[in-house]
Amino acid sequence: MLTEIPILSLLIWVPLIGGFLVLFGPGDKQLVWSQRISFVISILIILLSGWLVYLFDGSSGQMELVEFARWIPSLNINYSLGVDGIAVPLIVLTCFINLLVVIAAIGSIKFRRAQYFSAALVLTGLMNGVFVAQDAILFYVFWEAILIPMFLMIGVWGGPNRIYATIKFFLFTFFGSIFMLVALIYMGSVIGSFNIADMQQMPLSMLEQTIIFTAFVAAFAVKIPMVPVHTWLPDAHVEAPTGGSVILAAIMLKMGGYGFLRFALPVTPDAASEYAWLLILFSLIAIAYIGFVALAQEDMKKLIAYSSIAHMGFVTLGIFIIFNLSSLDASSMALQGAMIQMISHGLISGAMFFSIGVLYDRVHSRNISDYGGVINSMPIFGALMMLFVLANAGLPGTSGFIGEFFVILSSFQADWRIALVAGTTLVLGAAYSLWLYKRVIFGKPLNDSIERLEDLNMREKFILFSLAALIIALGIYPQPLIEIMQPSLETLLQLTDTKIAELNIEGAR
Amino acid sequence: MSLTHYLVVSAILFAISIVGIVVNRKNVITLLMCIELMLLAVNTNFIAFSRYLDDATGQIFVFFILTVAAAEAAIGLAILVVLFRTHRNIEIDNLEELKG
Amino acid sequence: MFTQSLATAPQILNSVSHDFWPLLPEIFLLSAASVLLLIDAFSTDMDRKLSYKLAQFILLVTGVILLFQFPTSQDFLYHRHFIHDPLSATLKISMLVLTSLSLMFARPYILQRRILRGEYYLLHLFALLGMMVLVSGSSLLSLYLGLELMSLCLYALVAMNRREKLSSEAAVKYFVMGAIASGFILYGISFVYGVTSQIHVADIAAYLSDNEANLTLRFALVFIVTGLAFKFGAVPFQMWVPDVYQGAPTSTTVFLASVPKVAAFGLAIRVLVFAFAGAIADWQNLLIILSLLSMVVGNLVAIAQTNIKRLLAYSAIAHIGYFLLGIIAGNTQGYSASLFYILTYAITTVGAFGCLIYMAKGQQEISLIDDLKGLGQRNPWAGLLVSFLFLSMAGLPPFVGFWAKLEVIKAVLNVEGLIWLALVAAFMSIIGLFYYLRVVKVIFFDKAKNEARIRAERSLRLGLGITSIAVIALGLFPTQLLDFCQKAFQYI
Amino acid sequence: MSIFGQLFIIAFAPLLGAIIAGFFGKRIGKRLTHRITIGLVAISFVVSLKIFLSYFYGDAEPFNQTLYHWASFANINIQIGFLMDSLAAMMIVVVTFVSLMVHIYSIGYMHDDNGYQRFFSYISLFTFSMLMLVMSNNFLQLFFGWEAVGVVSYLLIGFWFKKETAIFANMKAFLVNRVGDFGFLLGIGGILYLFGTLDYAPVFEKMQQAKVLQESAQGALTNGEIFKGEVSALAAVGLEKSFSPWGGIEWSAITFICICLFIGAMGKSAQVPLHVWLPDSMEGPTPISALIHAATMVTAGVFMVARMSPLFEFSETALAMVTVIGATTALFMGLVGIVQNDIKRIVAYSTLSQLGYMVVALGVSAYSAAVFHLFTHAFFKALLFLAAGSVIVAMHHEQDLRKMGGLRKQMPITYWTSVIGTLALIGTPFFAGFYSKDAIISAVSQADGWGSNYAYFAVMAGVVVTAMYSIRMLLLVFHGKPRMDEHTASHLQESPKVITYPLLLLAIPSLAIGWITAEPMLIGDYFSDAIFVLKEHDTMQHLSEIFGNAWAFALHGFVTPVFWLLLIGALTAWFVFAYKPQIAALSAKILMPVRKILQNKYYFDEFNQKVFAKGSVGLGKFFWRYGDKAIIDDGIVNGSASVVKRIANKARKLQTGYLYHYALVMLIGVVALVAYLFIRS
Amino acid sequence: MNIETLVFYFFSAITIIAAIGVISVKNSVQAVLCLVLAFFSAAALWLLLEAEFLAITLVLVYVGAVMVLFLFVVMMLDVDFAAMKQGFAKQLPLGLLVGAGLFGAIYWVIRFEVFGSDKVPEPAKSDQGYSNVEELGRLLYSEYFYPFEIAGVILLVAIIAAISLTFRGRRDRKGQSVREQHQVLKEERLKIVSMESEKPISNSNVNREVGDAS
Repeated sequence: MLTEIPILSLLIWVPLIGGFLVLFGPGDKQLVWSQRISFVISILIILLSGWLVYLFDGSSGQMELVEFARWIPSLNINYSLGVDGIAVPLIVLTCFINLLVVIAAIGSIKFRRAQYFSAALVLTGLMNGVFVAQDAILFYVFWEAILIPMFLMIGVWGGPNRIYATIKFFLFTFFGSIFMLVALIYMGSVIGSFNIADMQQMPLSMLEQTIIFTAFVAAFAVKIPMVPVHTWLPDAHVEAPTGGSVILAAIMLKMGGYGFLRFALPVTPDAASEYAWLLILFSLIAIAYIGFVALAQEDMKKLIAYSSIAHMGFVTLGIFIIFNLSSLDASSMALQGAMIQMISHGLISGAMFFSIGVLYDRVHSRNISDYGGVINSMPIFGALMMLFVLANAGLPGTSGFIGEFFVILSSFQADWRIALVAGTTLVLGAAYSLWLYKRVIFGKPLNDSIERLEDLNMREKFILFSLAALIIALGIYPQPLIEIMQPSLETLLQLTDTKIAELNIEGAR
Repeated sequence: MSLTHYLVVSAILFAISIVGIVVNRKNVITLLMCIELMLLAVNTNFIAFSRYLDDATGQIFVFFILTVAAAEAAIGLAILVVLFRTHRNIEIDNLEELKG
Repeated sequence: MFTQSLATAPQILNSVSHDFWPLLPEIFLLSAASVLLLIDAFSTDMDRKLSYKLAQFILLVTGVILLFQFPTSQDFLYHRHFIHDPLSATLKISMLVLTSLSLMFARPYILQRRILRGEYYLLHLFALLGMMVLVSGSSLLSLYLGLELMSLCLYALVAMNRREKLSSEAAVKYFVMGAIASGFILYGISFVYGVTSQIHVADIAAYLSDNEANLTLRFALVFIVTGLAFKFGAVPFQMWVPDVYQGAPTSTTVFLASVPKVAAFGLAIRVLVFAFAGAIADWQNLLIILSLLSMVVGNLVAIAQTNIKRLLAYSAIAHIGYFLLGIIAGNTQGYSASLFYILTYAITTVGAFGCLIYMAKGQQEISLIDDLKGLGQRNPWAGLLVSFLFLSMAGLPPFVGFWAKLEVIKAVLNVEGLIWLALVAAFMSIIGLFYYLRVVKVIFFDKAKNEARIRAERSLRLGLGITSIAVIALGLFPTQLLDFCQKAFQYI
Repeated sequence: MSIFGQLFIIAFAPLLGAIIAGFFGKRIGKRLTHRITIGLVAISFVVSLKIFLSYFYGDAEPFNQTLYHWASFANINIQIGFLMDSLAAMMIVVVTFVSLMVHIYSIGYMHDDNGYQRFFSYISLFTFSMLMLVMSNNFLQLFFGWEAVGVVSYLLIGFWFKKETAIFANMKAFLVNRVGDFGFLLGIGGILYLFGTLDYAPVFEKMQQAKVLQESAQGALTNGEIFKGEVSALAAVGLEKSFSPWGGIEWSAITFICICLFIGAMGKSAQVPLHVWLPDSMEGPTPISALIHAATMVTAGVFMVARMSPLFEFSETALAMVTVIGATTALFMGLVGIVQNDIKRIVAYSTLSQLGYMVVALGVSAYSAAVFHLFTHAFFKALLFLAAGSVIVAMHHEQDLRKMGGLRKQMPITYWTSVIGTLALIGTPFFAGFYSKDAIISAVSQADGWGSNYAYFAVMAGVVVTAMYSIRMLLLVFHGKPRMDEHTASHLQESPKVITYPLLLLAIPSLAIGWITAEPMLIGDYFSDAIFVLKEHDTMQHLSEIFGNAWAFALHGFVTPVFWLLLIGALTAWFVFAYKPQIAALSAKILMPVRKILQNKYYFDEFNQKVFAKGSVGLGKFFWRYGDKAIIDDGIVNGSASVVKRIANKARKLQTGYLYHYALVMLIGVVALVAYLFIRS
Repeated sequence: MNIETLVFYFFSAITIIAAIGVISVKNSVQAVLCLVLAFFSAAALWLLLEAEFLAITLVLVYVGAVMVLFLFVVMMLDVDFAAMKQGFAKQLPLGLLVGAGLFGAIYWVIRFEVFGSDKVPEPAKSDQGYSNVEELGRLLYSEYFYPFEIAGVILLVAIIAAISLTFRGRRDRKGQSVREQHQVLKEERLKIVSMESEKPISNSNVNREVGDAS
């Protein structure tokens, strides 16, 4: 009986409606009301996501828990939801991060707090929507709608240069996705359906594929973000409030990777394989070039933002390297690597941004040079931050390692030189992470105020410890996650392969 | 006389009215008159066609155009009066506060 | 002389027995407006509260009548000067609703200014009547008359704020340009008549189905399209738009920017589709140029604006570019997409201009974008709703503007060889987004100069609420409106 | 208890200790903390010893079992598990024993430190990591342990995080190690590429097949068979893949993998040029210098190469590289040791040099000699470090040799244990170091691979150098006149028991372990289940011919040139530094340029600092400023925005406000449309 | 050349010359008179085309009413025509160019090959008993009753609009509106104007705000 309940819809609509409920607090008690409501809803959706994992079978690699309702019959656009092994972990991550963001906001957001909660919850609902939508237009609606609360979040609660940052963020992402919209509409009007599964089965000529693939790349590459369309990210991250940065880094970037897997590979596999070299090239540039750029940063958030770009380079590398791989093993490993990298980066970058938020709340500066010797007054924080920094540098035993490991290993199967360049992250990642740590945490206390910093409070401890636990747990035992994803990834690979094969047969004819 | 003769006359009138609108920087009244000229050209066209097609519709159309033109002139002049009251002149060159 | 017409005269006279039921909305509107004119003339109430209420009531009744006689077929009536079909009814209902909304915004606005109250409402009603005639005109004559009726009222409405310099300047510009445009249309019509000897759209269509569109006819078409483009405000016939939008009293702008666009759509369909379906390739090409230029110029110049009304005006020009995409597609799907676009745009733009009235304090008007500063702070809900309007214009989901854009892009993608136009449209919407975002930015992120909460009339709040909630509601559930728009074209 | 259970205890007992100490240390207090951690490490040691003995005497079979599946999908199955064989058994006993000693020693050494509990947590964690490394049965876990020890080393070097030099050194250590790991990871990638698995067993099995083929081929070679060397044998088992890094150069996959793996080993085992972190790592507390930077972690590279001997055996190129690098490290790092004045740094350079010896041994396929040297070295080098620590404590954290002298009277235990350690280090017959070092030298002398002549020279010269710096240190610290200030001198006393006991306990194996274990380990078949040598590489053959037994071998040691070299070195040191210190000053003047180079450690640090550190930050800044900011942001993004704005402002001017212009535009529009129509038709 | 041709050319020439006069004379009164002349001669042309009713209507309604209205307004507005700028000559080339282009385009579609007498022959002259007025009247009240009604509304609107725009009766005077008084804001009552102390208010100052706004 319980399985009858539309859990995917709940995952979208509970936070969305909750987000609006938060705003309707009774006048004088609005703050308390908003805190309570948003906390309750956050817990609720975590339970829902746990339940989702429970209900999810995942062995078939097909969409499960499918929901379907006619939405716009005249355009054949439907409210159609479903999850596979690729989406489930991302949803869980989203719900989890949401709770942390809400908790963190209680302490660090000083004004318009109800609205902030509202934005966070709405974002969560929309992001869940992106991951469960099985209709291309529904997907797009969620995809674009996300920009609005994020825009407000950065613009209202952001730093001094927030307006430039938020508009840049908005325009960049819109720039990418509008062309995707054209591509989706094109496909939808050719096959008369916007169902993603139908699009994946759709036969497309090479020219069409190339154009559509370009559109997809424009959308997803901006989101993920890939070099050279990455420059919105450092700005947005730097200016966003902690929660905004966390959501941005932990989940919104993943939407790009998710898009590649859901659309670019299965819909336009030939174009993808044709241009995979280009994307691999850009991924490698992201890894190496951005690694150096991160090294030069003086702003903590910017540094982490750049490191995010470099880490996302592994996601795109993992995704597009599969076209140079011949065996299922290697391709699975590459995709697993990409997916795990996404999840893990969600945790690690989230943790990093929370950590910086912790510092920022106390010192009100993001400049590395304003810190030094924090560990003297904040030992627990220092220890946790050490873990996050190391995880960021891809230390085995933390989740940050697995994705990079898999991607490097599988790209070695394609060409060892790719692995060579990708491997530079081992050095560069460690360099910028540890140098950051050295300058901020280690050393003698820089000044009196640093010496008097208070260590983590309960809220912060909860956030950082739970992230740390997940990072380590995933690093030590990723198999459960891998098991959830593997059938879906195999389905994806098959779909991609068969389509390539079909076109070749047609071409041969 | 062929139809073309009449059409050419009306075309010349039409062109003159257009030239008048484009080159005129004096006052708005001239503009209104140019518009009247333009309508005259149109009407001549209609009547010429009506005659050569042996069909009354054209003349009916002209009848209505004349009616509308009268109404238009009335409103145009009323606006002109309003303009004069606010600007104390009716120079076209002065109508440039709205731009960009 | 006139042997042909004389020969048919007895038959004509015999068929005079008409059913006036389809014309009832217009008849009612006209009579009621005339009655209102009388009542108004003898009213002593400075505020003309009664006139306003009666005007809204008239609209309501007209709407009810329209709903009752919603046609299920396509009939050419009254010697085929009038067409009674779902499209006309659809457009009329939409225009009624939009007019009613505009009046909600107009009332508080004119109350605070020395604008003649009663006549102001009356002119709205007459303009509406003109538009109703226009959208169900089925001969070039009735179309022309409807157009003129509408235009004359609009000229007057623009000039209604008689003390205002800008207002009269705008009126002169609007009038002169409008008169030139109708001169062009007439000149075009004269050639159409000269070539086909017909003025009924059906007859022209019949002529075109038998004959190739010759050069003269195409030439005439250019003139007619020019006139249409002028009414829409498509580039390069858009010059009046920003000036008039800015100079006109804001309440007039609300009306001017929304309802006539819908009517012009009706005109375009009647002329291009009903009459010139045979010359589709020709007007398609013309419209492609217009659409392209409108999107580019509208969006580009809007960026440079600091005046909010001008910004909206340029954005209107850009929107016309998108809107034309649907007509360019040249099929019912495209037309209904365009209809959907223009309806949703009209609703949105009513709200957007209405927000300026909402923000205005006494006689101080909102003119600069910066004047919107802190709306989100002073009244968060209003800020949010207004932002929705602007984001909807930018075509972002989940607002209705998204579906509009989706529809027209879909329509144009279905046309062979026009993918590039869809891509241009997509690209220009990025530029468009930039200035809409700037407005939202001002509303939400900038500090208010004056932190007082905004006091606003109930009708304003109502109007703003209706439009912005419609923008969301239609964004989430566009099906009904989409179907509504599609049904309008079921007999074409 | 099953072997698996025992292994489990060995590995996870220290982890438990680390967790307890780390999370609850503050709450349970210092005493309980060290008791728990020491207890747990002791348990681990005892079990290790049991297992070692079962291999040493009991001839136990290799044991390989999966703990859990870390990641398995498609046909890939990556697991966490334990492989126990003679090599691992030896390693765990070394690790747990030294670790235990260091734990105990730290009670005294770290007594007053604020981070007492943290320290114990770290060293227990280190023990765990190192055990995971050595007991791994697959490359993933190897890499995990590899990195984990690196991290703990990082944490421990920077243990005194207020000290700028310490936190610089630890970052340097980690980063340099990361360069090695980079190679290591590529090597693992190559393994997966070549073998399709990350487990040892299938890899070694395949190599075993290749070995059999190879050896049979050599038999067949005389009969004119087509097998030609290793490549054909590899081809026979399907491992003939090759890479072409650039141009026409082709590397066989095995060579590539071995080189990559060895780069990893270079990082961890501090081989030139990735050695730079080790001397700096002396910024950490001395016990960890003993544990990590002398006895265990730094030998991980040696261990790994020995473990991978089946692979290395099939790559002459890689072996040659190993030889040359090892030889260079052995000689040149030893030379630097001579001019150092910091007591810990001398030991550190000595460690570098000894690691070089081990690596040379690896390079000449004398894996057992290398591992045996690792084994003996662990004891005496840990002893030396701990002794140095004892001295440092006594000297109130003064590490400069020039301020010491004559300590033997006040610190007899430290002195005598140091003497034992030093004698073992320089390879005095009967001491532990003798057996291992002589075995290496003998193996190198037998080698005929590329670079082996150079290696032979280096190891022989290294003997002199080793003797020189060792004796010099011993003399300067414990003999001669005291050179410290009054205050220090008056407080000089022997260290407490928790410090001296470990010294004594370490002195015993330094003295005797070689004598006991040399025979089975060097010439016996102790390592036969783990180490794999091709017949033509069997450089240990000669040793087994001359070895006889441990006693005889030691006696034989007195008559080899090695011993004379050793004597020369020792006497020179005595003569120069103790008997006639003027000569030292004189020679310093004469050999100024050399000395300067040595004192600056061949300018490696300067080079790295300027080129790599500054260079990459500079490059980063350059990329950021010109790539991200100038080209992408200001150029493309903001540039296009401003172009659009400029166009917009221009276009805006077209709206002049004049009616006649409006009409004109409209008219032009009409004319243009008409013209367009005419042109089209 | 028959008389008809002569008449055509004569009146055509007058019409065109008068039209040119409309756009070129300086004085608006003269321009209106030129326009009247143009209408007269055009009416003559219409007579040639046998549109007697419309020709008469043009003279009666247009010349008699509309043009008089024009004159009336011209006089009433008391415009200082002498002061008006005369940019005529400067703009003329451009205007002529565009006008010529437009005319060229139009001529291309109406040229003799298209509408010449060989293509569209002149229909026979109508009979003696034919009444143009009757014919049009019949059509207007039958076939065109619907447009006719609308035309009526248009005239009504014109009346309303013209009156409400120009009307300056009592309603525009200051009466008391309680509502307005209640609504008045401080800003409306009190306007603080920052003025420079010496310079008289120049046009640019007044326009500044608008200039900024645009």
